[in-house]
Amino acid sequence: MPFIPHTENEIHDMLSAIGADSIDQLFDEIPAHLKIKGLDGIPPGMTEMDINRLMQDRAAADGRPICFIGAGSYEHHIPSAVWQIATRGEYYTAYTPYQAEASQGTLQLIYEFQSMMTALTAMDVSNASLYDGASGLAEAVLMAVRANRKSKSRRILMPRNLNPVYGKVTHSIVQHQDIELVDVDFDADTGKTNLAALKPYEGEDITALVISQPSFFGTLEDVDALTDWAHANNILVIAVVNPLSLAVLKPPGEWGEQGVDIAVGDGQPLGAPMSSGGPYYGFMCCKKAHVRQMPGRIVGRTVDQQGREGFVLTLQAREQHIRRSKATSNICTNQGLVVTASTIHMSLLGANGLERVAASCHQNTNALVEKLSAINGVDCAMSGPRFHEAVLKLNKPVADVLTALAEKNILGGYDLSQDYAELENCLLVCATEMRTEKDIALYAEALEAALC
Amino acid sequence: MPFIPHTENEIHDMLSAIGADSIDQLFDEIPAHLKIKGLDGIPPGMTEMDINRLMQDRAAADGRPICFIGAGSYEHHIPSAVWQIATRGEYYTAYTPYQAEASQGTLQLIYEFQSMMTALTAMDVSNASLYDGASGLAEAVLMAVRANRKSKSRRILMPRNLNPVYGKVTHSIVQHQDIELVDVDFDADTGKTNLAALKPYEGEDITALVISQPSFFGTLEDVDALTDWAHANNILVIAVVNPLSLAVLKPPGEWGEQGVDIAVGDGQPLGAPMSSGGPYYGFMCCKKAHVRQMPGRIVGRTVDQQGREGFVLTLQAREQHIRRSKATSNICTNQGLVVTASTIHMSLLGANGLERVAASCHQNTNALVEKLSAINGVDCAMSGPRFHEAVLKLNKPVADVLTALAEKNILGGYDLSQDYAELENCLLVCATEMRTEKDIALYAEALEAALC
Amino acid sequence: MLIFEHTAAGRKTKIQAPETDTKISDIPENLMRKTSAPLPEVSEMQAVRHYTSLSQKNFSIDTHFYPLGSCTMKHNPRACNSLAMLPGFLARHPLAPDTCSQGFLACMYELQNMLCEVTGMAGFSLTPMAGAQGEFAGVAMIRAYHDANGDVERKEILIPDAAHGTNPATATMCGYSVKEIPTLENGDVDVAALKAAVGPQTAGLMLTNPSTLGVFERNIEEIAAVIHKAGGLLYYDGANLNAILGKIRPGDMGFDVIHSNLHKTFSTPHGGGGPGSGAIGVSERLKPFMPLPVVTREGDQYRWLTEKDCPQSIGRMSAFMGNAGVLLRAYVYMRLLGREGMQRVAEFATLNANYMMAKLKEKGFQAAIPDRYASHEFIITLKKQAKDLNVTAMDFAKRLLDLGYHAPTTYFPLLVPECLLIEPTESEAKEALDGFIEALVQIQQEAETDPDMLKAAPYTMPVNRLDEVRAARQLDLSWGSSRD
Amino acid sequence: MLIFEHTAAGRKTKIQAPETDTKISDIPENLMRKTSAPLPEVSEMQAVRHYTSLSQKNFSIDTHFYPLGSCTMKHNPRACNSLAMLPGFLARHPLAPDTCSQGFLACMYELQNMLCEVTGMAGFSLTPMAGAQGEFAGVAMIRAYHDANGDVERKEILIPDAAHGTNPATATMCGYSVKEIPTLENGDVDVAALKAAVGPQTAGLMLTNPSTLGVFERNIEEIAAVIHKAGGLLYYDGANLNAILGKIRPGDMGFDVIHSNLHKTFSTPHGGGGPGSGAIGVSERLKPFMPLPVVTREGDQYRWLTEKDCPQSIGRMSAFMGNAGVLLRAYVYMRLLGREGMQRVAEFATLNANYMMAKLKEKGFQAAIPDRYASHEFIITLKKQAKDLNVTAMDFAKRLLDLGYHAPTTYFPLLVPECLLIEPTESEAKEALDGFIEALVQIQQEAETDPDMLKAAPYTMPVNRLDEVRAARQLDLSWGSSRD
Ligand SMILES: Cc1ncc(COP(=O)(O)O)c(C=O)c1O
Ligand SMILES: Cc1ncc(COP(=O)(O)O)c(C=O)c1O
Repeated sequence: MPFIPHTENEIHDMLSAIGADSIDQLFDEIPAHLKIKGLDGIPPGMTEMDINRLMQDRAAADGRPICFIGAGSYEHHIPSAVWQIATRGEYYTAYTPYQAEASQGTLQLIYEFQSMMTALTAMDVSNASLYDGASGLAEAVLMAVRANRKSKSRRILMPRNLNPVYGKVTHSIVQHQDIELVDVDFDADTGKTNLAALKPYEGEDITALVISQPSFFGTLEDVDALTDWAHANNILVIAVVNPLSLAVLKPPGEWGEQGVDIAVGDGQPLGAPMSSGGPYYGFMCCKKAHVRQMPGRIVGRTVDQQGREGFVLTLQAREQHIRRSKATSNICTNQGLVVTASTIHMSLLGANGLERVAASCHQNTNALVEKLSAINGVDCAMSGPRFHEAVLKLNKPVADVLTALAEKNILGGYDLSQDYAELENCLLVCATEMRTEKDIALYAEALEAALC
Repeated sequence: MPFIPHTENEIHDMLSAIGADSIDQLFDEIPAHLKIKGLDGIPPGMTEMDINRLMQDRAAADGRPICFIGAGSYEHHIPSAVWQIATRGEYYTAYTPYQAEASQGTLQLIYEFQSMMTALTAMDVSNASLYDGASGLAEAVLMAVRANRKSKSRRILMPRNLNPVYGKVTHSIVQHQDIELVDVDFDADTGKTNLAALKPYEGEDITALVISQPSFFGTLEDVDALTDWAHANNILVIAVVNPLSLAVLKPPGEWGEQGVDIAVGDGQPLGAPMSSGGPYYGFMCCKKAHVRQMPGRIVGRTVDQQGREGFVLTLQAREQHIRRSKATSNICTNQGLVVTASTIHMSLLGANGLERVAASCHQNTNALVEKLSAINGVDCAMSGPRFHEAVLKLNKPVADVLTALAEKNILGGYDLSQDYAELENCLLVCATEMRTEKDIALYAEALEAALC
Repeated sequence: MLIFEHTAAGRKTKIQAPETDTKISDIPENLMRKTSAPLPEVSEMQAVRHYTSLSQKNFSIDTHFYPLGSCTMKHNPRACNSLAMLPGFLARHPLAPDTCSQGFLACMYELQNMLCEVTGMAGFSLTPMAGAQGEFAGVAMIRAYHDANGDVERKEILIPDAAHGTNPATATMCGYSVKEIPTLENGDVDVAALKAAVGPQTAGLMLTNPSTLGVFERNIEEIAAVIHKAGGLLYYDGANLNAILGKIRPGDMGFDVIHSNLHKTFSTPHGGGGPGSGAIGVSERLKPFMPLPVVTREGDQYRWLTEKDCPQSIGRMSAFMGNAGVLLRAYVYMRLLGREGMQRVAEFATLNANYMMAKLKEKGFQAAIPDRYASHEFIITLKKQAKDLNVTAMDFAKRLLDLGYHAPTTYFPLLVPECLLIEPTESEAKEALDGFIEALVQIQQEAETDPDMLKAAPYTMPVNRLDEVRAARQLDLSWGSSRD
Repeated sequence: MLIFEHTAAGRKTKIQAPETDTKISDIPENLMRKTSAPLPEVSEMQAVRHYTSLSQKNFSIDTHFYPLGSCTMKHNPRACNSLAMLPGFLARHPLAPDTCSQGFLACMYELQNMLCEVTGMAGFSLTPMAGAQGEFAGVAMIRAYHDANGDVERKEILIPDAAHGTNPATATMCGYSVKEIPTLENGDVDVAALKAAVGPQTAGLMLTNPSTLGVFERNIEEIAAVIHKAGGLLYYDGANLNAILGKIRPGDMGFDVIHSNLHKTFSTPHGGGGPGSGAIGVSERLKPFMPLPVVTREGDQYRWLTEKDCPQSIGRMSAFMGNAGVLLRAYVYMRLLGREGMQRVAEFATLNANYMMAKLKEKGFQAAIPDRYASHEFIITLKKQAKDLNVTAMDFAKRLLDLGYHAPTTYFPLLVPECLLIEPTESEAKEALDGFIEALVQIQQEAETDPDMLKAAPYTMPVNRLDEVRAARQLDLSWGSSRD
């Protein structure tokens, strides 16, 4: 009996302690006609040896293409120590730290994580994580609606240069609460959200403005101007940021005169493998004034009866298990293990390490763009500053090109025409620090072949 | 500075505490003309990301051929839990448990290991490990010379059906101590050591007889008769055994009337991956009477000042750090981590699990032999009972056939003609529990092709 | 000591990042960071030592019996971890084309099907990233269904008072108001009250069965009929399927939608608070509304279904497809167990719970629902101890830590005073259950002889009881803030 | 509790073995086992919990400062472990043909070359499985060399009295008698005594430099000349190269043969007692005698050298090629460090040792060799404390455990009374060294004020001082034996 330790003798003794004749008797309250005999549709059990073979074959079947896709998930180097430690049983198999005294390991680690996220974002406080960046933005929108007491409109300005799936997820999650998500256009030449596009909302009742830095196109927004514009109009600012970029880019806590109100993003670039899309984690930081509107768990430092430092879950009155239908969110389980890994990751890289990773990604993408845009039929689609991702315009539909590249074991990027009618033949590319000169040369060669 | 935590400030402070001007000054006693400037022949350092790529490429370069070689190293299933736990920092980065109070984890584990080995071998005591099976046999020979007070000859009977490299290693190690290793022939039809071959030594002064069960050919010895013959002639018996086989075969402690005196073997089949030949571990068990002649570390159970159970290294007066030139062996570091893994492995499999693994290997090899010997030009070379390995006779030199098979991604076995002139065209094969029907069919197909 | 306190300014660990110059010259100064982020600067060894030592301050399944009710702290087979972390799976970009993803998609497809089979539902989507998100998707589908039928006046969700907090919180997020339904003494839903509450405003009912009181809802068919007759839909909070696996299926009971916490029943690890998976199953009529993406099979090829295929979908819950790594772990677990193994889960989880309840009753403890068999969990109420000895459930819980046992869930469900919700799971051996029972007996004796001692427990943990009030009042939420 | 005590008869964990029938019918009964081996029968969770909890009872580098002299307990980078355990390496059969082994052989070949470079030797064999086996191979080569020259009367090996126990034990195993050479107060070998001892019977000298006293042997050139002039060979016990890496090379000092403990200098883990690697390097004249196998490169192909290529080899030390997994770890470590990194090892190991020595002297502790710079390690002698306060080095060692530090090596080398041999290694930060120094100062104060307390230390470990005499007298070496 895999994973079940009972012996025949023990089963016998236990049943007689219960006073039941059989295990089946314990299920006597289930109406007989609803009881099933078994689960014929499930295959029989396997040994670990057999499942090893099956999974190894399947993992191998998907190959190891050279990846130039970013678009929200990035192939970064992760130190070996990160997951070796994160998967230690004491982290891996613990529950949410409800019994603080028996969970100081996880609690202190989360406190350190919160400290690292506030360090990166230059914000006052951080929570212990949300599911991912996209759902994190949805929570930020809901939070902004609670936090902006001055606004009644529940209207949120959403730039179109935001990762489109972040917009979709936000819509799915906030739509039932009378919240209106308003598209804001980007400048076709630069990919940026211009103040001109915001002009129509000046003086209007707007709850929050979302700013994505970098944008989905990799282009950089004038974050100071946008933030100041919003605050001047009593609009809260929600920053959506790539946390790795914050090693080198101005942190949202310093945008404009006052910094943003809420900063969210996906923690994947900080120690989570791409792994088909998850588990990653969403992080959320905010100004101290808004902390009681935050969703999710928060750890605080305190003292015990003897005055020793210790850590606890705090401000729980915001949460569903206390507040139920009045909670700030329904979130309960979050992404603890990935946060654990990420905290170790950040401590191993340090600020300097993250700066070098960011710079290296940026330089590799620049090199890639230079190399590819030298090819006939390829142009750089957007001008102006960008960070570690870029848009190229091809002389052909992107989908066909990507298929041709995949046959050569290259994942060439993300087809922007899927989401943006105006970006016909536009391809979003990214070369992280993991891409070598050789990788880039292979890409250039394959692209040249695919285009002619 | 990878792995070196010092900051410039700290270096400065430390040097001034020492009263030195520079780190270089600390090396002032090295004669100037011997001092080197650097290590130009060593490549510059790499980042972890770069070494990852290098090693992944190299590991991948060697492919994953389907393995039908045994010959002392066997591809067995190892539960995931085994190495995940063994590589926990507390096991992986601890030293030999000299400070018992701070090493109870490792010490108790070794005590449990010793208990498992005595359970498998039915011997009285076990040590904490030697390097591997081959060097373990050398140590057993030296130990027998010390233990057999009745014998002066230092002559050891070594059956030729023993793994030939075990003979070579034993020779390398014992040759300087006036020990004579005497070959004993095997029966050509059965691969067994017959009593007839021992006849000439009856009544002679012989120190020990080595018995390999199974033999290198997979064939099974009449262990009871051989053991009794030796004891009747005042000869100690050293058993060389595959520990996995002991799940189903008679344990050396029960061979003949009294059981053997020393049992050794290689622990690889109990949780160590093949990994190019090591690290494995040698195990050694013996009768209680001989324990003070044992080489290597031994853990004992005792009590602390409060009467609590605890574990310590014991009988250390045998060892080099106490006895120096009079020690039972020079061994110091042994194979602790592999022993750790192996102990976990045995606890996960249990007796029943090991029995099923052994039976499955045995049945797979039988199936393989049946399938291959049906091919034209292939015969079963030895008759009689065997365990999980077998000798086939081909109609061609084995070396060429193995090359042809390797090109089809199959490691076809071990070429016995390398070591045995009389076994021309003979091939030693093994199919562990990891080999599927499909693997076996592929082999048969490829062999048929190679032979015609 | 915090990792930040091991920092020494100027320490550089050059091994983990490329040796690039950190200079970026093509981004304007005003968009750049001015000073480095104040992250720790430690060596690899310092980080390894710090986080290894910290881990030892946790209780976990791998080290302790952890009978936390409603959380299903069962063994997490180590193979699930190593196979989900095979390099091929870890390196797969979520947007890799289907042609380079057949191995992964095959696992997801089979997982969907196995979940349909164990729950009796018609379709499954794997995208929700925890139970609460699964609930959200489920209730959003209920709403989408009513909307699609033009049935827009249904504004209320009914929820028994024993429900998990996520249920009412979810209903609110979906724009519903919540009406609580009381529970009877015997643990069943008060059907009379339910009938009174139901009406044309009823969008649906969220029910956990077996309930968090640890008993099977005997009137389930009647309840289903009442709701369905009123035009509402039935939501099954399947966070804990451990009690019914292979015994009874929510689909057969008449439920329209169910989420399953794969991090409970299907043994993906809790990781100190996640990641989880709240995969969501639907009956035929809700299929068009499932959240995306979902894997389908065409011929011998697998592919993702998207908005184009499913125009009525409630949309996406995550940037990609949910917690893929968690799903792979659940897949491996289900394949290891197979059909017989799954049924055994329910049998032995139930056996263990009933054995503990019987033994504790024998030792004088009071079960919340003493006359019925428990499901996979059961409740002890210490209200007598609280009254007579002034010793609370919390005191018992803290003292258990000293004796080497994680505490059961305390003070949930809210309707049982001074309660301990105990869930042993099927993977615990009798010896562990007996040890825990003895520990409770010892604490009961201590409560009688030395109640003050219990008030200050635990004694053997890294800290004793922490000042939670101070934590909430004098907020210290990050290293930076405390230095200000 | 032992794992055996968690056993319940009849428990079966069917997941880890094929579902074969255990019946084997083609082997005669008299060769078969009659009853199952009395191994533990536990569930995966029980095993995981048991061995996870046990591990927490160990001090280790990953959890504690571990300044064990002569053992080089430096950080073991985690990348070395994960890369040596890549599936491709683990699955390689040792007898796989060279054509399927080029990736692995390339690593071994480059490792041989890098070891030649750092030691200044002409050839390296990787096969010895620990330092002691490397010593054996080395001394056996010395013997083979003399034998090959017909020089068969050399029957003695000279060894300074500070040497590690493996040196004399090895000489004996190689059939030599041992003559000890005294060490002077200042830590140098007594060259006069050496000259008196050397003669036509001298096969060679085994020397550690820097010696286990933690100082560099200043007369090394004279010593080399003395031995070589007498026709003997020079053996370098290179267990600890940490002090000289990139500074001076044994080959340049005139040594003929050296072993290097890769599990010390090159950071492969000690694993609670191994596995190690005692790779062995030789000068040109000993090359023909190297133990097998050795990797060579021909064109762009690598292959193993065997007896056919090297007829004078001393033969094989292991069934295959030594501890391959350990060698891969050392290879990765050396590539990570590179040439500059290796030199830094010596520099910072030496800086750390000298800093600690200077600080401890300042605090009133007595260094064994106070007037010279230490190498990578140094010795404190507590003979004054023993005499004045009746507190021994062992008492200090045990009390250190309570304060969170592993004890240094005690009572070795034998010639310094009440000694602590302290080796901090380069990977420890100043904060760790300072903490350790403070702990020693605290213990010194305790020794002065409450010496009896120290006698019973440690207090915070799972056990306090264990009865070693009883362990050796009432032998209890296995679970089975104690049940008899
Ligand atoms: C009954 C019940 N419903 C819902 C949930 C919420 O699940 P999650 O924590 O995965 O969001 C839980 C788990 O805490 C639960 O026990
Ligand atoms: C100086 C010295 N020589 C030899 C050895 C023996 O090495 P090993 O333990 O690897 O056999 C050691 C290590 O203990 C040592 O420190």
